[in-house]
Amino acid sequence: MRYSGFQVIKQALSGHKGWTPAWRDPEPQPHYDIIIIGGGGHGLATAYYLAKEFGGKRIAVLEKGWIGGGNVGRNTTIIRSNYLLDGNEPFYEFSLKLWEGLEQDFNYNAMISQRGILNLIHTDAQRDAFIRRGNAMLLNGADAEMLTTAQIKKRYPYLNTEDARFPIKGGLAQHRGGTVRHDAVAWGYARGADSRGVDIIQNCEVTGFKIENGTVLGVETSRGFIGAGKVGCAVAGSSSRLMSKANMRLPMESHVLQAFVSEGLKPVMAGVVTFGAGHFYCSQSDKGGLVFGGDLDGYNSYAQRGNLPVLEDVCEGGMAIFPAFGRARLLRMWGGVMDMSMDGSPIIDKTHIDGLYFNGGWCYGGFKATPASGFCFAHLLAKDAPHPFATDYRFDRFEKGRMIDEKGVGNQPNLH
Amino acid sequence: MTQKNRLDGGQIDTAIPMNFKFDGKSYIGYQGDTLASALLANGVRLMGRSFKYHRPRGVLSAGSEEPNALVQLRSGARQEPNTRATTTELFDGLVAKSQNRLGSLRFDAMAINDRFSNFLTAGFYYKTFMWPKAFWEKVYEPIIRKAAGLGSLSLLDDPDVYDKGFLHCDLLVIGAGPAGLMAALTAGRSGANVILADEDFTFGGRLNSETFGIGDDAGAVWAAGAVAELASLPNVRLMVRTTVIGAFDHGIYGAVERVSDHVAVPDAGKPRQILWRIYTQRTVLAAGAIERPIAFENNDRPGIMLGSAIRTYANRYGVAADKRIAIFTNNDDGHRTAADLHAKGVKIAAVVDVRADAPRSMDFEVLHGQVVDTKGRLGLTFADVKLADGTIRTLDIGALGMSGGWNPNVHMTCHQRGRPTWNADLAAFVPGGTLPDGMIVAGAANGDMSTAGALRGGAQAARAALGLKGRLPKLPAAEDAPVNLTPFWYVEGCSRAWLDQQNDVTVKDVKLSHQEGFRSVEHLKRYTTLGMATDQGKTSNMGGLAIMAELAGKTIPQVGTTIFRPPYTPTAIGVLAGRHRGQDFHPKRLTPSHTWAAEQGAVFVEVGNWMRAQWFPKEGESHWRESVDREVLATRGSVGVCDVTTLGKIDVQGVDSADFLNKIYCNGFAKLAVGKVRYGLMLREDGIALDDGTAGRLAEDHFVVTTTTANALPVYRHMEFVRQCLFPDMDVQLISTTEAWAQYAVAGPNSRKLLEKIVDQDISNDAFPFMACANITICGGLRARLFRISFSGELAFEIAVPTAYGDALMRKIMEAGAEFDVTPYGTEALGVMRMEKGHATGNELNGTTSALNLGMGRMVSTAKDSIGSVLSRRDGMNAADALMQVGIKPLDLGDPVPAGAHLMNADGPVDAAHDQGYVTSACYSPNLGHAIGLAFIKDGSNRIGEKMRLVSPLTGVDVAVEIVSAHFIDPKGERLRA
Amino acid sequence: MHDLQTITALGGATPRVDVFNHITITENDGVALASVAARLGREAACRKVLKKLLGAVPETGRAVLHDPEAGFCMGPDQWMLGAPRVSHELIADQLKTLFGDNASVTEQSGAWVCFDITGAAMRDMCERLCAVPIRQMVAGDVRRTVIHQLGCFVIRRTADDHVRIFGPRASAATLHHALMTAAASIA
Amino acid sequence: MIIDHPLLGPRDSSEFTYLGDAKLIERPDPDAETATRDFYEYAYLRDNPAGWHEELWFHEAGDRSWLVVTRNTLTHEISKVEMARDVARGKGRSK
Repeated sequence: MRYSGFQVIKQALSGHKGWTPAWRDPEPQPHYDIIIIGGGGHGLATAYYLAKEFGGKRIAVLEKGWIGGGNVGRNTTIIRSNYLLDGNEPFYEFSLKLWEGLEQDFNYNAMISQRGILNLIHTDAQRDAFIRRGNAMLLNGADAEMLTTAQIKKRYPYLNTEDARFPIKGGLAQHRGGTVRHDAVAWGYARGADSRGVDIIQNCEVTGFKIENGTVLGVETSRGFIGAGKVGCAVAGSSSRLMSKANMRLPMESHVLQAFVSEGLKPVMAGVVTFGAGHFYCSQSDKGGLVFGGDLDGYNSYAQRGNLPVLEDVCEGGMAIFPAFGRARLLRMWGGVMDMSMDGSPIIDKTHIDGLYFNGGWCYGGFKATPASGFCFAHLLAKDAPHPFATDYRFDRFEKGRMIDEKGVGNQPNLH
Repeated sequence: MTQKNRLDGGQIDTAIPMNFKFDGKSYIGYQGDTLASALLANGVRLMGRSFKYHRPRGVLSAGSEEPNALVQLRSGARQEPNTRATTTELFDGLVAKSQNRLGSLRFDAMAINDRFSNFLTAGFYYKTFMWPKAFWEKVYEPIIRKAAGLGSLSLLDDPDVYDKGFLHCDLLVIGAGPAGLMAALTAGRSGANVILADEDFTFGGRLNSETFGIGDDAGAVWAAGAVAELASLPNVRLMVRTTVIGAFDHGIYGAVERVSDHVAVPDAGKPRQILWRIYTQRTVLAAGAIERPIAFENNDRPGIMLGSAIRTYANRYGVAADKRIAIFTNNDDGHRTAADLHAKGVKIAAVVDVRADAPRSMDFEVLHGQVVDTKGRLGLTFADVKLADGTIRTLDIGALGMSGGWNPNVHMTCHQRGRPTWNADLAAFVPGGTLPDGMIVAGAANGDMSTAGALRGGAQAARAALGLKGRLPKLPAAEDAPVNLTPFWYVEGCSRAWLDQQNDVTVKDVKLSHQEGFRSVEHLKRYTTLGMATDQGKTSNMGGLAIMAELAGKTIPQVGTTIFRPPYTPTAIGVLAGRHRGQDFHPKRLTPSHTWAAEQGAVFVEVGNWMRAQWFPKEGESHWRESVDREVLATRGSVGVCDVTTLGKIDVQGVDSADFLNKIYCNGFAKLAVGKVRYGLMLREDGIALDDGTAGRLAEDHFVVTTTTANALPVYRHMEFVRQCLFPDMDVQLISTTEAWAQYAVAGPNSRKLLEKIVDQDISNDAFPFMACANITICGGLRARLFRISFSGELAFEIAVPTAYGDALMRKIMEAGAEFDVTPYGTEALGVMRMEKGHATGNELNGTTSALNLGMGRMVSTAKDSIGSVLSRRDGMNAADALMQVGIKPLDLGDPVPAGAHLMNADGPVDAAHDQGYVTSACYSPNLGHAIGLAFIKDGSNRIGEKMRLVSPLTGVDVAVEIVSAHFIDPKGERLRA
Repeated sequence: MHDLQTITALGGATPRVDVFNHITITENDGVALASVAARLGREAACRKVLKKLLGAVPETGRAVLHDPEAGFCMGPDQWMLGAPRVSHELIADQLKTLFGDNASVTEQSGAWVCFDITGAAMRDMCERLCAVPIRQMVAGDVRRTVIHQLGCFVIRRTADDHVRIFGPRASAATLHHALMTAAASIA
Repeated sequence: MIIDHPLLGPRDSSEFTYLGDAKLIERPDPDAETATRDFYEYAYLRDNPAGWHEELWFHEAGDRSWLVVTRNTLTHEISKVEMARDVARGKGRSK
């Protein structure tokens, strides 16, 4: 069924009787050409693009719980392409361009709204680094603008510029950055993939791989063995757990990142603001909640919850730049399990096992990357060659000494 | 002004009247009232509007679970949006406004949404607003955003202060109802350290809302007695107005004490609220239970509330919800409400019970039936009751109590891995799964619904928690009625029956969600927004679950439980930040010469929490560049002095110190002679530069290592890691001495002459050559350290004295240097001089640069093992076109050289694919008379003399430059050896 | 003899004293400090010297409040020793001669600011500052903890209402400000 | 979280700085034939288990000890805390 304003009115007038399920609930087939493990944003997007762009047939997405229940449903919904390094910026700009046409593409309103993202600058060294970054963005065909404190004050008059411990010396803005209704991304891709014949199989946990002389033949699941020509893994924070079933150790740690939302407030923030001198970033949802976050808790964790010190640290950062938020109330806090890689950049690559492909290591850049990640992973699965924008996301870059380290903190995942 | 619904009795003090304003109209309430009870007393039922349809809203509850009666409390900078009227203590002069309305509360223009509700069903927005593409951001979204949210922030800085605090106890008791009080008494009498916290402003919990007794007293009287006894125990801390917001790992709880929210303005110096971090061994959760509503057509009108709330308003606050009241119930508790109100002389129109075998009463009529619809635009006027025989009976009432049974308050049990389990007798979830460390649940929160059960449960929980032996002491007699309930969630065939009253989620929406395949709890919540309101679904989730279960042909537990997340109730961001805002956000570090520098009018800049003098403006200097240029020229011309105390200093002692430094630095230190200093480069194990600095050898077994200001901490941590984890048997002792010594760089051709006037020893070039170091004395005896090192490239020394003498030494240097016109210089001049010499700093050591990139590839000794040496040999880090540090000068000497600009080949495309490198740092060199820069470019060492294009599209720069050696001044280094 | 004058950590010529209801905050400028770390394999010998000097070896989490020298344990085989500055300005040199090759001695006098908190509300105030279990601490108990993001030593002195706080000297002003606000909010 | 320091007793984890997998103690032999490969695996590859995990914590705001903490990454339960220096010696590390 095609969604439209007309459809909504038509259904309303006929008592909403005509709405059908957004996606089917099929039984697993014995064999698929391609199985995608992970019904999160990246997995669903991969299946969607495989079916839509690469003529993929007989594709299944296996999800151990309910689709969209992982990081795509528990993030702070920001999209942007303000990266520095050659290996990253073209990929994230590709992703942002895909976001820009996504809703019409998959016929679902994910409320993509490009109200801009602003990185505040507090020191001269930071300005130098942001100028280098802004230039890299422009040289890659993305948008970037250096704003003066006065220009920033005009957008956010209540920003603390008077009594700031770290004075604001300007900011790097990307006006095409913004936010998206995160759940809708998973649902939109699922619906789009389903309508193109992809089987989305929920409550189907992969318990092992069937691998014979170096080739993957399928997966063992909680619902029995399912054969496959190719298997693509896109399970974010669970990557190490899953790949260990294929005896692989990954350059990766799983860490919890907390996110926070306030009670609904009348609009005060247009775009996204990030505060580099502290650990705080914030935007306001279309429902009115201030959606904010900061640093990782910092220790390996698979528990989708964090602790007090980070909550306090984040709110301290918030009060440092937005002292007017003091009387807004935190409504809910939660955590997501991040696949933190050793250089802060992802991996989209074949494994040493024929037919087994991997997508992960997104750190907390995963949500904004969803479309490009799905597209490039689909490309790799379909053509057995990396997509031009994802050529550097290789497993062997660490052994070869070709890290893509935006933050420059080295093999210390919790600092990326 | 008469309070038309005020009854006799209750825990309010009619001797203390209080004036307050709601939506500009003045009312009077009493000490002990909440804003909600006072408004009800004054006959005000309409208090707000719902989120989506802007339906009229009144109070639903009498507690912190309230989803409807949210107001904007106070005004000006203290304005608080979304404040629950039901928990707001009345104070004299209180001002509140209703929220989420366009126009007045009575005539809200946005109420038009209700007319179109049929089009605005769950998730409708996902299906439309997509065409034309541009319209989403230009038209649709602005309209949607305008409608977003409930209350407003003032957008003025929060004028109040917040504290943080830390408490330790053996037992934390959460909730001071019968179970909590009994637990605290049991534990307190045993001598254990107890904290009893309750969110309410009086202890007692439900006992304050009920009429039945404990022992020979009324429940509330017994509670007061218990509190009095607890207050007399030194080992018990009573925390009223304190909400425990979350259970975190290993027995750490967050709690917010509202110190000043019940007064107009906090006393001077006193916090508005305090965030307590409570460390406890054991916890008794006695958070009680929350009554649930019943879904029927138009069950959301002002006047329709929880039966228990009506009882609370009558018994505790002496307020009748209205003059004509009916109850709609599926259990005996509804009848209790009717009985209490009847006893207070309030007319009970009827008790409508879904059960055929419902108890009868002499005092009021009990109807076997269901409420099928209601009327009343801004407040309930009529309710239609469908009787068992199918006939409709219309009740003329202003208030209707809903009693759907009670949900144990399991919120806090879910904060870690607890997953509630289903209890069929209560038709409710009770605590289950793995509870937070050391937590025991007691009373109604544990499904023990009678008062006697609560007392018993509280006592037993405390005894279990503390491992108390002996037999349970006799407990006072109390009501022990069994729960008598027939599960009933919604009236057959209802459609616009509200489940989530704040977010306007109705039975119809849940049905649609099911129809479209959003059937798991998580999908239901996210698709319909059920339970996403400010009460986190405390009053709405169960109804939604029950309906979804029926539609899916499953049991409620099969559909799933709903997990609660911290905080227990919404918590001010201000209190979570505490004192850490404004200038107090981070600590400041001041150097020993700070006072002196301030006297000179220095401009300070932040570096790693240090406040460093950036430059020292002189009379008549209008631009910072004038000051910096003067400082640079004066230093290179004669002598300058700079406070370098902020550099990290680490004292390394022990027999194996030299071997240890050999591991830490990629270059060799074993053979460094005593009395000498050497530059050293530290790598991370991945071969990337971690930090650089110098190490001076004061004795065979004693080195002083310096780090960059910003890296002092990580470098010390790294050294301790290498010492303790990698080479545990090396005899090495480390301690930071960064703040123990005040250190000044004295640089320039006249630096030696100046210091000779201060230093007691011979520091001639022969006695104290370049890279010498020594313990010395100055001014006739003060212990000091002298290093002949140079960052500026001039003849230079760094001299250190114990910190307390730092101020005196700086003044002494200025005095002794007067004849050489000694010039203090700040970090800017320091930066200019180091760039003129091509020295790397933070901008170059950016975490991605190897020794090779810095042109120090050869420094990485292959003769010995050091941290990072192996991995720095990887191909990728030794590529032929690896970035190399070079110098940059503009071809047209008037052109700028901005840091952050990228280098392109002189002829050729300007884009990322053809990027050759970038400028790391840049400045104007007053000595050379033009801008200079340090840059990393591909294969840099082989491109000296090459003409290139320097572009910064972001800042509009595009100039021709030449690649030159990074050593702009004195490349042979003759000056520093002079 | 030299003529250089010291200033206090708060920058004054003389120490600062602030008096509130039930709380007095006194900047203590009179303590000379040096750290002593046992050399590898010389731990026993090092402890022997400590015992001779202080009458007892400060064990983990404890201080020996001895006169004129006192000391507390900083970490494994590492101690901080203090004495009146007037008599022990050269404490590091004096200790070096005492310990010889048995320990590494480092002057610390300039690295710390010292505040004495006294008064009936001392415990309430500590609860607003840091996570030490102040009500359980007895005389001679020492805790290293964090106050306003600053690593500090908290030492329960002999008097029942007295606690001593050593904090990083460069942040003396920040620490003092934190003490003042805490004192004001419990006053 | 609370880390029960072997010498100091229970301390709030916010006093500590986290490094990661305790295998970082087992620095490979730099002179081995396979040194480059060994160091790559040492520096970059992790088991990253969902369950018990031995990890390194530094008592930054305490006694500056490095600790090996055995912690469950699913539940955050801590079963063992040791001085890293002892663990390192136990693994045969010396000078």
